[in-house]
Amino acid sequence: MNHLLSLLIWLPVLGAVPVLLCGSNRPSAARWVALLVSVATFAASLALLPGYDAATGTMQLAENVSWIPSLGIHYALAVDGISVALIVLTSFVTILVIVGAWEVIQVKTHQYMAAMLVLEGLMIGVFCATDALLFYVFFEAMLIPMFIIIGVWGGPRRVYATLKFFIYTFFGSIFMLVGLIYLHHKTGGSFALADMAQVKLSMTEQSWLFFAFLIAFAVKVPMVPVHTWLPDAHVEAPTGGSVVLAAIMLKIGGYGFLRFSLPIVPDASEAYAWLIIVLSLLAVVYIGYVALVQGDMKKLVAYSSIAHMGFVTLGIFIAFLLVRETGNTEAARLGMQGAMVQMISHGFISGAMFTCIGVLYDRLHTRQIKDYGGVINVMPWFGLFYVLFAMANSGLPGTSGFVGEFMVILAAFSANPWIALFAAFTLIIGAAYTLWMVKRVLWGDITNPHVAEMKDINGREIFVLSSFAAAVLLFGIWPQPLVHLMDASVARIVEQLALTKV
Amino acid sequence: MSLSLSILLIIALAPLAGAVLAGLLGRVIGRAGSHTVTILGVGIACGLSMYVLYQLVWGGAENFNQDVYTWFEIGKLHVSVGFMVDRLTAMMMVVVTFVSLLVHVYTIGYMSDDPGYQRFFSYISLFTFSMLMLVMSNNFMQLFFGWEAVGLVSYLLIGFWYKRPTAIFANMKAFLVNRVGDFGFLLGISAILFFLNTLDYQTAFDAAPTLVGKTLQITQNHAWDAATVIGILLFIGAMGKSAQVPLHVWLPDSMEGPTPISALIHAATMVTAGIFMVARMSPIFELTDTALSFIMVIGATTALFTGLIGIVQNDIKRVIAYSTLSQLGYMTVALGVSAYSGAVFHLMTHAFFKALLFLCAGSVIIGMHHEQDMRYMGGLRKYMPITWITMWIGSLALAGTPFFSGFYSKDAIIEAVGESHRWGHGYAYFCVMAGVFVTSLYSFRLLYMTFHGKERFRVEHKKHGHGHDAHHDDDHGHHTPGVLEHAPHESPWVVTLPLLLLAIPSIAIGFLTAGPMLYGKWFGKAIHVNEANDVLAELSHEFHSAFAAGIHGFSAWPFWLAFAGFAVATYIYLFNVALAGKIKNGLKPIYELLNHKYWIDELYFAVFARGGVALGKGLSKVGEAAIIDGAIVNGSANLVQRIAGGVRRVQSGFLFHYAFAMILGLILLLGGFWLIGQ
Amino acid sequence: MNTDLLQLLCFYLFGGVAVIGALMVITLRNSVHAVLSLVLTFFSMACVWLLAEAEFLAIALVVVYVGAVMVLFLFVVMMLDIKQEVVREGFIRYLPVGVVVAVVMLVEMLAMIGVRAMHAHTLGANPAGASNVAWLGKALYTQFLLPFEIAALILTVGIVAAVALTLRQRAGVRHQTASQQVAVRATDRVRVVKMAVEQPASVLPAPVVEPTQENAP
Amino acid sequence: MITLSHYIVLGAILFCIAVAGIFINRKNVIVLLMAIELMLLAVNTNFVAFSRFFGDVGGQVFVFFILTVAAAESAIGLAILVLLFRNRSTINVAEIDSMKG
Amino acid sequence: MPNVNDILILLPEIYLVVAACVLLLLDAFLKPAQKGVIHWLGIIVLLVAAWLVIDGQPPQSVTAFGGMFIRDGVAEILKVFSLLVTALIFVYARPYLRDRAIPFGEFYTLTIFATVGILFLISAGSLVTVYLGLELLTLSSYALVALNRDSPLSSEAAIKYFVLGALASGSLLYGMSMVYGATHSLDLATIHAAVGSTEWPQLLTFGLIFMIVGIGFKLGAAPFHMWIPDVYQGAPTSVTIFIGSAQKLAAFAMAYRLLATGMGSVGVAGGSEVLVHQWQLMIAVLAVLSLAIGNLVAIVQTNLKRLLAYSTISHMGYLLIGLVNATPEGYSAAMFYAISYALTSAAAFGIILALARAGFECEEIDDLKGLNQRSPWFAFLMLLVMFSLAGVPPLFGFYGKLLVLESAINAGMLWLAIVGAVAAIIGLYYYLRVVKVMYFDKPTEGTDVRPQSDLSVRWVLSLNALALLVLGFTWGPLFAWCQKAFV
Repeated sequence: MNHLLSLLIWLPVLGAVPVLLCGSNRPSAARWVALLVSVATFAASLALLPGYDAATGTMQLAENVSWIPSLGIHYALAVDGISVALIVLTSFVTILVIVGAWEVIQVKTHQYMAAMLVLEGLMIGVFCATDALLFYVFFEAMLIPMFIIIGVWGGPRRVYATLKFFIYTFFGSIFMLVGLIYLHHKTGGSFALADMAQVKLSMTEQSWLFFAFLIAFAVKVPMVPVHTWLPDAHVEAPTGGSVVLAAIMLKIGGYGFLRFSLPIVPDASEAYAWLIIVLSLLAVVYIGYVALVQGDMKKLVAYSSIAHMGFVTLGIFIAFLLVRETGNTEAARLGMQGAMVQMISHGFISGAMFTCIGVLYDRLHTRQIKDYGGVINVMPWFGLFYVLFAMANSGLPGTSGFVGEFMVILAAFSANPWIALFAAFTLIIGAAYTLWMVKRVLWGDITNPHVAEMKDINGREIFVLSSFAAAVLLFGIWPQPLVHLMDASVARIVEQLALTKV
Repeated sequence: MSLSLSILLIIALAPLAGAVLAGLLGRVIGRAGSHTVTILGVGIACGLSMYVLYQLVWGGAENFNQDVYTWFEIGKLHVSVGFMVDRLTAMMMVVVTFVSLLVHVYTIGYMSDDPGYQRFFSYISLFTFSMLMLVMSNNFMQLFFGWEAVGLVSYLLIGFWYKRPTAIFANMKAFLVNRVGDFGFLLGISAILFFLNTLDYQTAFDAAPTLVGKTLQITQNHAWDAATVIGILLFIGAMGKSAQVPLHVWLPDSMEGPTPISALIHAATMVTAGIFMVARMSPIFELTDTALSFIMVIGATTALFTGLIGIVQNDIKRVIAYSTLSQLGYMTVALGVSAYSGAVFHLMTHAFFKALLFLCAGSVIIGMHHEQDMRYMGGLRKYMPITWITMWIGSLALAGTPFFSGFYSKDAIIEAVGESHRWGHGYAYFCVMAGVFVTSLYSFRLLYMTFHGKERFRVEHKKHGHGHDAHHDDDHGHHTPGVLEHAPHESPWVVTLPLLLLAIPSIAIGFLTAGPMLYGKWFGKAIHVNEANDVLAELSHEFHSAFAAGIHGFSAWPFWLAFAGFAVATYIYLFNVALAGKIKNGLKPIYELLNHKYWIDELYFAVFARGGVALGKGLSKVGEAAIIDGAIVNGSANLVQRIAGGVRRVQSGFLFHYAFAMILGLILLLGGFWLIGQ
Repeated sequence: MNTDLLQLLCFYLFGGVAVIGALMVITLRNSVHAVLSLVLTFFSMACVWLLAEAEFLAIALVVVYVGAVMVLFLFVVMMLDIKQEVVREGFIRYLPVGVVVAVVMLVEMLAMIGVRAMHAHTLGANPAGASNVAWLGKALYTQFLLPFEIAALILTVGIVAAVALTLRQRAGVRHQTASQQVAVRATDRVRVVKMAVEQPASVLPAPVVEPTQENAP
Repeated sequence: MITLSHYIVLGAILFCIAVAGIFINRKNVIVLLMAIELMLLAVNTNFVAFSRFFGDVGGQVFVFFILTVAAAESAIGLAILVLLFRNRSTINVAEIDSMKG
Repeated sequence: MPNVNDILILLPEIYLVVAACVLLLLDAFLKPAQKGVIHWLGIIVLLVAAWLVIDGQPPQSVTAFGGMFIRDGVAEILKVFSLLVTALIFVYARPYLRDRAIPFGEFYTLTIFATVGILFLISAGSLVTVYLGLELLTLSSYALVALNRDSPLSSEAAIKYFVLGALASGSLLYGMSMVYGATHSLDLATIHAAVGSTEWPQLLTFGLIFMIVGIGFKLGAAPFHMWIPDVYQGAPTSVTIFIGSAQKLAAFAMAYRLLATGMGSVGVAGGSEVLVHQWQLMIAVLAVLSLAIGNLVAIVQTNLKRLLAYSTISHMGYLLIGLVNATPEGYSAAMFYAISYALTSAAAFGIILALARAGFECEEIDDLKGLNQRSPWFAFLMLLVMFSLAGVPPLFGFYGKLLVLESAINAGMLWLAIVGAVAAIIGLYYYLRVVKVMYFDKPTEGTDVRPQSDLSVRWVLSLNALALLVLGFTWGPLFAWCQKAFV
């Protein structure tokens, strides 16, 4: 049996122990150990790529150990293409977060690094778990390190933000737990996702289960109107926290829809697809306008994350309209693939955006847009990256930000031109809020004397930003490797959509 | 004989390599290094493009259509990056690389004292790459990539002098307005995928006839013709990029960028991408009269009404900018009457003479030490003879003087409109005819105000116009507005050489190519016109030779309209300068209307910019803060707190209350089960 | 006179007295009176039990409760100096509530008990036979041996607890601790302090407060 | 003729009086203790009656134990009472509310 | 008639009683300086008793003294954990007792007597043994609560506990008398056999309601919970921890014996279906009220002990959800919950004890401010405890919730599961507040909260709290054990 997935989960989690043992007196040791662990994890995650056969799209590299036999709970791990992509994203971003925090986190460095590593392991666990309860355990456990990260190293309103974050998310997931237990009951004592996908459910059951899942994942994604934790959490979180939050944690919501809502309650998902679609479009348009007027850069990017994640949910759920109403599986695959690509790409872009803001914050200790202006004059290299990521954020072709949105809009048109119309509105509003921010921060003459004293990015920051940039450009210019990785898996999911359970 | 992929790759990538080198290593390789690598890159591209054109036209090469690599593949949908090169493409490649090359050379002189020298070269090379990707694409995805990439570079270049508030406002405006067009464009691509299941040009064009009869269900009982929907959506993209009314507002503002950019991007190449695109999509547009009518009306409106604004402008670059708008309108009209070849032909001629005009204007600006207001010029002809002459050439071409290149293209368009029977053709015909007069009027006004008459640059003026093409960090920063400390001078050779090189095609290209390109089915299959719509074929019966056409031109209406414009301009701006002021005062409302560009900018700003921000603030305050966070999130938390506070008071600390609670519980249980038992 | 009727009369008499006594317990102003009322109630109930031929328990009730527990109560009442006026405040105000609740509860209880069905059960032959004590005693030492032992344990706990709680070391009272006395050293008692021959009056140091038992924290 | 119901009703009445005594009493704690004794008396009466009427010895034995426990309970209760009085100089129920909420 | 075999079955209890008496005597004769030995002896006594319980466990359920005493799987598990938890308490309590001059010997002996009461209650096979075991436990507890003799709060708590406890036990007895009247028996097994054929089913319901008051009181379920906050706060923390952990196991046992053994379960032959439904309904009502009141009022607490008291109430609500199921599955879930709660709350109070020192009680939430800076390890332990209480996986507390929710859903009471879920959200808030104070707030000037330096406390406490994490992964065997007990 292959234990690669277990290794990926537990290596960082257990790696946190030596980091903690470094203690507060030896921060640089903690940094190096943490970096070592994260690099090792990344290397291990790269081993997934040759190990995973992308042609079939099945769940592979499975590990299955009975955990609680009497309840049918298994320590069951397996990955398909989507998971692999997300896992690699996770381990990649974690390295950058650790490097990014190198000099920035000066207090309790060891705790910060350890929390990040634990978080990484748990997030990878979420992407691997094929047992619903195991998934839930990882899903919830993840909150603890994040809670600490925001609360300890966050900004002035960190306590409010982190409590809001935790309670919001918990609020969502607890209903999912009830739903999972109900399914456990229905399957006759199995928590395996595969079994849950098989079990017959009446429409009423599906409906409430759908909403149970919806709350859990909608909060995580986040979808309007349960999104307000995100701007607060982002604003108050330290840079690394924001990066992880935006780059990976939000993806878990979309991933959850894919793993739970679609296969387990397909008929209810179809029946309520319109709701999700409306909410997704609302995320694009409504949130776009809200983002436009934010004075805080992080808040702005946080709102833009919500808007971008709207494409993820949109892509996933228009697939229902396409498959069930028009039988257009090709377009459904396109839409869902678009959602997946959007998840990965948003991981890079939002991570990069938050890193950029972190770079500015480290120098001027403010995130207010009005405090900046003319940054390009003193930080030209930074400006290069900032513009690149801003463009990626507004979906410029050639950057990965374009690919997913492009696919989703294409597919949405096939479902209903009106959906595509509202979705495509992001081209305008997305560019508007991003570029307006760029204009006020980067361009112009220096008005704040403190800006004039800012130093351009150092080698460490260049490393982090150029890593992000490489990823953003690579998948913008050539998304095929990514698409190929996930394509067969997406096709399988789309096939499942057609099967009714009633 | 066929074209090889490697040549095309070199064409596309050589400018990119130059851009990357100059951009990332600019400091290392220095100024000279930067302009050398970029010029080398573009030069290679230009030379090879010419070779490609030669092969296609004379070498007997077949059209090229091949994928380079798979962009993504999902099920049956295969999206690639690839090249499609036929005569249309090849012509565009030559125009793009040639103008670009000249602009590169010109820039050496124009930007010589700018600290962003390397950056600038990097940008324009990047632009060349983007534009080549756009025109060479063999599929819609790549087209959109190039489409947006040129938009990005345009954004960067308009805001090149990023310290200037007007520049960074203009670049954002340009990007956003373009995005509005792209919005439609992307939906158009979506529609193509929906109806034709492909993003590949050739496949799509082959399948285009199947669109006939297909409809798109828009509402419950409303269905639109598929081709019309596609056509209009795609054209919305073209409206953005080619600055058609009402999305034209960004182009005049884009003059905030350095002048070479105005020549290259905002006159010769990028803004014509929309025209190219529609011509490229002719197999689809040919299926829909409705969309073509729409295109024609929009184009006609643009042609006339933006030209009118040009008359009242004082900034030398803005006049040319409005002229560009107007000419783009002409091209669009040509598209609207199915005279795609005419549009593309005008695109080409326009590229040369408009680039020439802009570069001349740039030369003037250099000579005037970065003064752009024509009211402070006059009489420059003796200081800047080469610029003066070449600008005259450009203006004559623009005005449509027979035998000049502009004549052939514009005349063909006007006549094609006359031949057309499409809905709205009357309006279009009026507009293009009137436009001829207007064009001539503002062209010669510009010439007279700049090069002739009194020398006004030595007079101290109290007020000073905006729109200085001042350099980022120039040494002229201290000069008093309107007063030149040094006399104007002719520009260096790197500036004048491109002028001369552009003057040649401005004069001759029309004469040489009008026959085959316009009437000779030169483009072959690249442009598809239904026989019923083929107005140029109608005209071709009357066309015998370019020379004959030129002679015939003198007796046609357009020439006399243009001459009228010339006469009026000459009278007012050369002989009776005071009259201009009188007319201005006499026709105050009209002047104001034109001077404020029909208040469209103000309207947009109020509705979209202010309105958007106000809407955002409102949503932010009401939706986010008050309703979701305030009422629902914190509200429920507060509610819980309040209930908790209430319940807490039951725990009074008194023993008898505790006992009472227990007994109450007992009594209620008893009562409940008693009732259940009954 | 019919014995049944006599029994019934006795029952009503003793029962009535017990109820009245009980009411007095919870209403009387004076605690001593309340205790005495409780004694009355116990006596009456003992009689009622006797009517049910539970002789041993009736006696035990009188002996244990009246003889021991109630005396204990009286002791405590006497021992604690309680102000009678204060403790009666507000009594009348809450009485109606109490009466209502009690009556409601009683009605519910009686309704659920099903008094009518129980009416059918009349006193039959005494299962204990002649000796109630033997009957009980035998059960106690055979069938109920374990509970009996536990009850013993409970009494032990009662003793331990009562002692543990009420035993106290008064703060003011000095008592000998032999081990401390033996372990004492001279230096703890006497300290020889070197002082200057003359001391300026102005720089008198503040008196050092030695820690004592009273002011120790 | 004395029936079972007589005893049970009597027990119920005593129980209710005891219960009422506990919560309407806002005077001293001793009365509370006495009310508890009353309550136990009611229970005992029930047991005695059931035991007698159904001829099962268990009920009466149970009463025996209840009496025993009640004695121990009183002892502890009174000890606590004494302690309370020592600490607070009052046994007024209405004054003992330093912990609440 | 009792015989030797009966004695053997009771061996752990007998041993414990003897040991308690020995300790009592020892205490009387030891000099103050030597009394520390009682502490170690007490721990050893308890551990030996636990060993005796496991070692002498008969393969099948057996009874002694004519059914008065049951020794079955349930008894084994509950006894082992009560003894272990009590041993933990002894470890944690020592420095606290020492610093406050609380009578040392009395604390240990009374606690052991109370533990004996717990053991009897757990094994009770008859209404008499239930009652006597309960009284042995509660009488000792009354005394323990009042043990801090000079504290007004302590005696106030004791008097409240006493009066309400007596009221509850009076009610329980009244209910028992009615059940006795309806079934003519005190033996739980016999009662179970008779409830189906009684001539007065309504009398049974009536008696059941009164017994529920007693059960609810012991568990601390609303609305019979009023004593909990005051007693938790007023009692010496070393006693609170006992009431808050080991006694919950006893309360569960009492509920299980009276309701399941006595009144019957779903799908078990004999018994009365109507009656089972009735007690299920009553328990469900209590569960909902407990969840609501416990969680709501906990939000507004500022005192840590009070907060934990309200948290107990809500946890008892979850435990009751498990009971509602009225099947072996539900019982095992509830028992698992009780065990997990006992372990977690022992650790929670243990930390409070460890942070207290002479003259300082560390029971306000604000006292924990900035604990992460002063003692990261203890802050981490408290974090584990709080998240376990809140039911956040992968900590132990989560699985208890999982199981009880599962049993509610299996019983077809989805609504109850949803109530449980909503309550968990509200509950989360106040646990997070504690974590927040420890990790995010700056320490208050002037206070210096540092953990006890006592090594045994540190180690055992660390083990206890880390067990919550470790058991989060390895709870399977424990749960299997619980399940086996009810088969």
